[in-house]
Amino acid sequence: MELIFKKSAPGRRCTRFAKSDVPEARDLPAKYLRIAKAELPELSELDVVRHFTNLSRMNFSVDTNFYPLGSCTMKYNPKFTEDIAKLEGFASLHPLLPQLRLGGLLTQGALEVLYCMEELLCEITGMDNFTMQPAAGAHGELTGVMLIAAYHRSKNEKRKYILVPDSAHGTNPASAAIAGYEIINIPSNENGLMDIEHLKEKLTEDVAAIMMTCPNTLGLFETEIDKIAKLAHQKGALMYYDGANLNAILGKCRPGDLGFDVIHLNLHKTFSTPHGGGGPGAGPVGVKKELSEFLPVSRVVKRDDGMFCLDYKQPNTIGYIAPFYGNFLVILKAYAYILLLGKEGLIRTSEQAVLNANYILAKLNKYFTSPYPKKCMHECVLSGVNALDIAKFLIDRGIHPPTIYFPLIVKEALMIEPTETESKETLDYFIECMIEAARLSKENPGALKKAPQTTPVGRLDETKAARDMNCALL
Amino acid sequence: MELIFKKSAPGRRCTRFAKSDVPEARDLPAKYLRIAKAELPELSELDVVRHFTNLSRMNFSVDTNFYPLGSCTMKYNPKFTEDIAKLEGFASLHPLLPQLRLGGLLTQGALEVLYCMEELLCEITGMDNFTMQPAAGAHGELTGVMLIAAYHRSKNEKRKYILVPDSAHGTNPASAAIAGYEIINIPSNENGLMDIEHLKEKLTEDVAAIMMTCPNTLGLFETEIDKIAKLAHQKGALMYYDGANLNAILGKCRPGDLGFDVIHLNLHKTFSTPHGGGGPGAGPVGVKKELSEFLPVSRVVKRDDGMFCLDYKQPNTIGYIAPFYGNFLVILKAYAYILLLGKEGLIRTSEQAVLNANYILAKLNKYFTSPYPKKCMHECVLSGVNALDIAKFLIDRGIHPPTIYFPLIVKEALMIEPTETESKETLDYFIECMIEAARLSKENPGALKKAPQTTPVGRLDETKAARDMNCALL
Amino acid sequence: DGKSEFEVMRHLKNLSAKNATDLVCFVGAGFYDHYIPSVVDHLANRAEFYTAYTPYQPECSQGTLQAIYEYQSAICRLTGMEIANASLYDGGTALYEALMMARRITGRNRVLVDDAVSPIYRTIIYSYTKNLDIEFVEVPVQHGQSDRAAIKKHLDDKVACIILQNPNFFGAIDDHSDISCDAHRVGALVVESAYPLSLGLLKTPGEMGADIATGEGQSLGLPLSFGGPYLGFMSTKREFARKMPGRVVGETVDTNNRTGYCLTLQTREQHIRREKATSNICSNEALCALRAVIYLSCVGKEGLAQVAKLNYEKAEFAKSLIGKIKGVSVKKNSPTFNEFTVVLPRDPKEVIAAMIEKGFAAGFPLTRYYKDMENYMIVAVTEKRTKEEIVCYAQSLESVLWS
Amino acid sequence: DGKSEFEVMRHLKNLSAKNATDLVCFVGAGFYDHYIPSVVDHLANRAEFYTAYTPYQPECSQGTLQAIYEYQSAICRLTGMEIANASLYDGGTALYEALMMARRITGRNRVLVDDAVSPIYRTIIYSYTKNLDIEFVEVPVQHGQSDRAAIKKHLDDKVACIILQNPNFFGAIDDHSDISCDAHRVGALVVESAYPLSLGLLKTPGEMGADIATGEGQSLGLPLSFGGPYLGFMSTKREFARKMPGRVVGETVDTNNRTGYCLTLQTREQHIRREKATSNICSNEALCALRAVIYLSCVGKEGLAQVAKLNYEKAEFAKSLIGKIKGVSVKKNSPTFNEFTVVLPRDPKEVIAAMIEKGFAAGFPLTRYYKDMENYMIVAVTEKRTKEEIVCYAQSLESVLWS
Ligand SMILES: Cc1ncc(COP(=O)(O)O)c(C=O)c1O
Ligand SMILES: Cc1ncc(COP(=O)(O)O)c(C=O)c1O
Repeated sequence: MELIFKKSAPGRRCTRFAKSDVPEARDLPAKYLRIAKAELPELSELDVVRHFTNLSRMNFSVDTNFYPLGSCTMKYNPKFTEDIAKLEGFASLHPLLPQLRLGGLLTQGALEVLYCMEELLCEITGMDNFTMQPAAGAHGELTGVMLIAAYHRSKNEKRKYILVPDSAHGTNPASAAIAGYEIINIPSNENGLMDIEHLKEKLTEDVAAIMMTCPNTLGLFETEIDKIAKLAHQKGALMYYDGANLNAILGKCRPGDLGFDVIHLNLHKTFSTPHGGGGPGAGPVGVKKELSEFLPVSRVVKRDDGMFCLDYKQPNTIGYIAPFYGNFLVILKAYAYILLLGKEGLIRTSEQAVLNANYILAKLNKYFTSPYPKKCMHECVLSGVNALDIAKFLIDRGIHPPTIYFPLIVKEALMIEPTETESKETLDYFIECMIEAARLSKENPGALKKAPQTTPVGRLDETKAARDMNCALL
Repeated sequence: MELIFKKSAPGRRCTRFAKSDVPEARDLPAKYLRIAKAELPELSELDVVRHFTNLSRMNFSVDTNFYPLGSCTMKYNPKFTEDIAKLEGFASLHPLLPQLRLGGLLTQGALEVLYCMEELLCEITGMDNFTMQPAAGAHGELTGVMLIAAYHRSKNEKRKYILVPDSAHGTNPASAAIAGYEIINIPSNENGLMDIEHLKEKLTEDVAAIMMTCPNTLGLFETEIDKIAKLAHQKGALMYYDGANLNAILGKCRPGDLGFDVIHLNLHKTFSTPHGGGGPGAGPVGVKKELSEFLPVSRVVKRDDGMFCLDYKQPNTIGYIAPFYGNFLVILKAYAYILLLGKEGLIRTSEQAVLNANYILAKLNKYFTSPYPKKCMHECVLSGVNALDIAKFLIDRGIHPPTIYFPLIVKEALMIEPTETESKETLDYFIECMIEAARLSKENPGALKKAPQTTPVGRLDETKAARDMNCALL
Repeated sequence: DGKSEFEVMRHLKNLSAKNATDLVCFVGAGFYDHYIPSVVDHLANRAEFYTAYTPYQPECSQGTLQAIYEYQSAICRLTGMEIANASLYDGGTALYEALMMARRITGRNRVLVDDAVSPIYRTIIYSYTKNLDIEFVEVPVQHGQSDRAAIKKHLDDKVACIILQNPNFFGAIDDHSDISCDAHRVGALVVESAYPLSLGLLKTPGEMGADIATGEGQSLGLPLSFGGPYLGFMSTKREFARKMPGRVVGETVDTNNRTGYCLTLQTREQHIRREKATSNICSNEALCALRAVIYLSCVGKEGLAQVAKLNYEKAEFAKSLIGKIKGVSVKKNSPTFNEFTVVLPRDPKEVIAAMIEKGFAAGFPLTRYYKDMENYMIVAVTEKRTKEEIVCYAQSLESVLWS
Repeated sequence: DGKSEFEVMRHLKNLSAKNATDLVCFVGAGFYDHYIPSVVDHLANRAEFYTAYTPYQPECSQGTLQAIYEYQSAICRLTGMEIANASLYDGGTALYEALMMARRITGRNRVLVDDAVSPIYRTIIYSYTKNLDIEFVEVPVQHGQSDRAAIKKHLDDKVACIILQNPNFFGAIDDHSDISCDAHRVGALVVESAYPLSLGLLKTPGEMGADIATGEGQSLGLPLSFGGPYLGFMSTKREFARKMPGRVVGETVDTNNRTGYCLTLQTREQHIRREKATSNICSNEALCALRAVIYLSCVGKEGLAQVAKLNYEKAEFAKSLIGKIKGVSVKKNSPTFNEFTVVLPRDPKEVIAAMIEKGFAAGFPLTRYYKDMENYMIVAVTEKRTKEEIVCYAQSLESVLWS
């Protein structure tokens, strides 16, 4: 579709503001003014609406398509949580209000949401405290690593390394590196789990933490997780839990009970807030009580009289990692989701998520290489002949492709996370398409190469994109 | 797509209700109960959402396509009016509240909307009073004809006929017939206007009213409208104005000033409330003061103390034509629209609507037969080689076809109403497609017959539909 | 002159704030405060649905067409009938259309009307037919239900139809099967006005032998909206399809034999038949019908039964509390669904005013329509009312009456 | 245990009602009560936008991709820069990313920070860099604007960048062109944190010679939301593109030479580069960026200028009234946009509490962040504030102070 800037016509207006009801003010000195008006498009309301409505129609999305994008938990998000996030008492609330005297009284509902959410997440994960502030999973990781650094600093230790399995999500090493650590990669063994011997080798007193995802990105539960945790703790290292895959174990086991010290959750994955085409998310971080004193300020506390307020007096805090209290509206949606499901509902969630993934694995096992052919947790990883071709073929069948070429340690990986909200009928349709893709990739690979053909554009020249670096119409 | 009933799977649930918090009640006697539960589909929320979201994507609509459906005024509707209709104080208000003592106090905002809307419509049309109750244009017509009958009855006359031009919308004769009148059709002359000689012939003292649309469905303004009105009034007949085409004359002239006694408006056309895939609309009826006493009850009145209340004491009323006060939320949106535009905006509306139609007429004149090649008002009627083929061709170009085969008096009619909200760029694209269609229909009519090809289904077997009468999955 | 969106919005927010938003609602009388699942709004707000119009061009309107076909199917399943139209304006005009249809089918001009049919609807049908040659016979109620003997007395081969309602305006439930038998024996039709949500539980018009079912669809996912837009539904037997008013969608196939949907039986309609059409209706309540089918898909088979049962149980609970208040009696001659008749020791109009000050819309006084029912009011209790609210209602009523 | 949608909704409506909804807002401090055109919500609520994820598969994500490309273009045009990323979490973390980027580009470790950069953001950048080897130099403000002399004193070839903000936290407007010149002379970069709505009127970071522009996009169609989700934007010069953090969408062609959009420069990112990535960011604020580009499309070229002017004029009007109140002075050493500093005769904390009781969120006390500014508060006035509200504010302030 034509770019919106090209649809501009001088003089057209969409939003009109009320005429000024105050006296004209003296013009600002010219040196403070921009030379020419910003070249934004001039459009009617219809122009804007038709443009973006038709753009939206060029997307696949959970509401329109099966979207088994591995590691992203593209579950269906109950609609009413959107309504809640639009309630004026939440959506229009100024974040500085609780920092004004008497203003806190007028934010009690919002603070209660944050407080209750922290309690719920502690209960779900077995941690002692949470900060709701991180805006996404990676942001949570960075916060978590900063907490780990603060912990060691408080012990007057300056440890240098963080250990990360080679199956880890890219954000883990990136977050640790950005926080100032060096990364040591731990390879996976032939079962797709952490190679403990290798771990032992690297696990020195200079290691600040091990960052793990459990189940890992192969969809496998680390069977020796307690052993790993014990080893780490023996060396004074902390255990970090990347909670992106919590959907697999909700209500079944708690990272806190498995020996983890720090955890981040992806509310936009496990707790069902929509992914927004790439965000916003929320990545709350939970810690065991030994680390609570380091949590970022402010902290929401409940006074004896039942009032909620913000506590900034945390001498050992790592400081401020967000302007306020986190992506509040995202947290709010997740809170509503948890209340809706309740404990039983959360347990059913993980059971169904794991069942759905195993159903797919069982049905597709014989058509694809399954690098680790055991049972999986909430997602399974298959290896295709050509993952990219299969992905594009699925698009033509109305299915959003699985995550491909990740984890990096599996060749031609197809990482499939069906989630609990999809029906057997949908899974069966997906399985049927996958089998057809497998057949075609043997019998007629050329046909696959032409896919997708039903989309507004076919395969794109990504090299040209990177070379031209045309990233804005200036 | 598969029918929603076929997607049902036993045990699946979308909406869950709270468990009962009251004691169990004794079962109702079996003879009052249905034998088996209604076979509604059993679905998850995702099933429901994906089904209807994907269904919606199979529609053309104003927000996604140019939609120049003649006589329907498919203008773009400002989005904020949708928000207003969702305000709880309007959307959740029980209509019986003003009929309870003290309840009226709690509906003052809603009653004010109705009252102000009546005043605005009087000002816009030059009538003396309005009832907001009719739910659509045809409903307004029926109400209007009932008012006409009551008027004549009050004069102790029982007139038998209503005159309707052959270019009239089908609802006009249908409404008059249903109300108990016989219809006399008046043919159009070679200029597409009412044949006055013929009219004079039929215009006896037994004629209750003449129903006219002005501009008429050919998009032409009846140049002798004052003469027609005078003739009618001389015979004691009333003049009825079908206001579906008011968009053409907004702010330019007022039916009340042209000699009309009764008028209905289509708020869902002229006043920009969305068409909802076929409704709801609102068809308020305005009358000159001689007919005000017959208006349906209740009437919204403003007391001296500024309070609004409902008046049921209208001895000569035609009675109750709706359960309450009309399609309130539709009226509300139209009210917001009128406030947004103001007088100037309404005038610009008709100017632009007429300009757009004439632009199309001027550009397409040489490619199509224009039965009445003068200037048109808000819409133009062309005659194609094969209106149906052209319509289907336009679909493949992403344009909703004009109204076809209407008015009946033009062969292969294409009735094009672009409305004021469409840009020149859009009109040019439409013109380009129409010219291509005209060319193809000469050079390669077979190609046109295959259209549309870009839609979920091609041309449908309508005969089979009527024969099979498969109108429900039982 | 013109105003900005912000100014108009502010003005209308102010007006909206002048209306009640926190009255606890026990008023029904045909229009009920039911819960609307969030999904209904989200889906009905799809621009492709609400900014389209009547699907004259089926190839680019399959969304609307299939949804209407599904709506028609759901209405048939709900009412136990064979064919339904795409919607009429509201329950009252639907009833008017039904009697006009009965008249067309039978060629007769007399109509029996049960006195317990909503007086709001009865006034409507009388208004519309004032210029027509129709004779109405109102049959008074006996112990809150339809009076069989009186009906029989009036039933003969002059009668086009008999109009009934279940539950009736007093809230009473009935089984009209015997009346249908009697009517059919003399060639008269039975028109049953139904409360669709109650059909999660109650005997259907079809099961009772009705020929035409109509009613107000507001309970199926439509907000109360101060009176509209609402949804008139109509379903009937297959044999009467061509006499039915309104748009109808049918299933068919395209040139490649793919299933598709289109408007059908259009030769009954005004745009083809003009003055000979079965009705003048053109724009209808399509978006409301869409809401209804989405609502019915959301609650589903089990949910509709559940919500109907909740309504029944909550009303029974309310009855039990209200019946205990000194001087107040609850009418018990027939079972009820979610609405019932209460006799107060004082003029209900005053009592209702006093209850409004306590935050309740307490009920609807019957005297407005039934002159001899001076101290009567009808009270409705939906699934949205909590036990707490019901208890509080009863306490408030007692205190209004006795302190 | 689990609850029904209706119950959860009721619970959260109750909580929501405990929060302020009718305070008239004069608080800014970087987060403003601007009008959001209705269209923004309607379009951002399209399910295909908000239930999709990062557009890894471009063919079935062109909607999101083109929208981001358009967002990037709009940000470039707004800030006067050449390339922008697809979003960062918020204005504070964007500033942190900017300084990390400057460090990568220059290989230097000293950062000058203007003291009038939002203290909310300054605390953030200090927190993130605690474990890193970065030396911060805070440069105090001179007469409300950046202190040229002090900056010059600290500028040398050890400095990675200097961080500025316009308008600054006190509301003052500046032209930082001269500082950019000085910085570039020693090879240091200039990072400018901007208030995007003010750029309808004010000199752009690009025009001032900044190398990296960042800021909080909340003013572009995002509700205040009690602190989030917000939108960090970042734009820079083309030469620095490969050092920029975050997702970037680029234009390209498909196999049939049709224009299309895809994620590009991914080799900078964590999912490819892991510990060597330019940032760890993965999920960002895409939907907020979508809102911003819709907002900017709605207001357009003229509208943005108009709304910026309205903000300026209303603030000037408020200044004129507030300045007349006995004992109150408005800081006037530099021009301001829509926020300004007021010196009260009493502790602003008390005054603000008293104003809350009168229905106003009156401003933000500076002493929270600037110890020596005890009686100072900043007051923001947006286009939403009517003359009436401003007059009433001034009257209330006077009465709080003097009666
Ligand atoms: C395993 C894992 N960890 C971390 C992340 C990063 O989370 P976010 O995208 O919210 O920053 C992801 C996201 O895909 C993930 O799958
Ligand atoms: C000229 C004319 N009159 C009357 C009507 C009937 O209006 P409604 O569809 O609202 O009943 C229409 C609708 O298309 C029309 O175009």
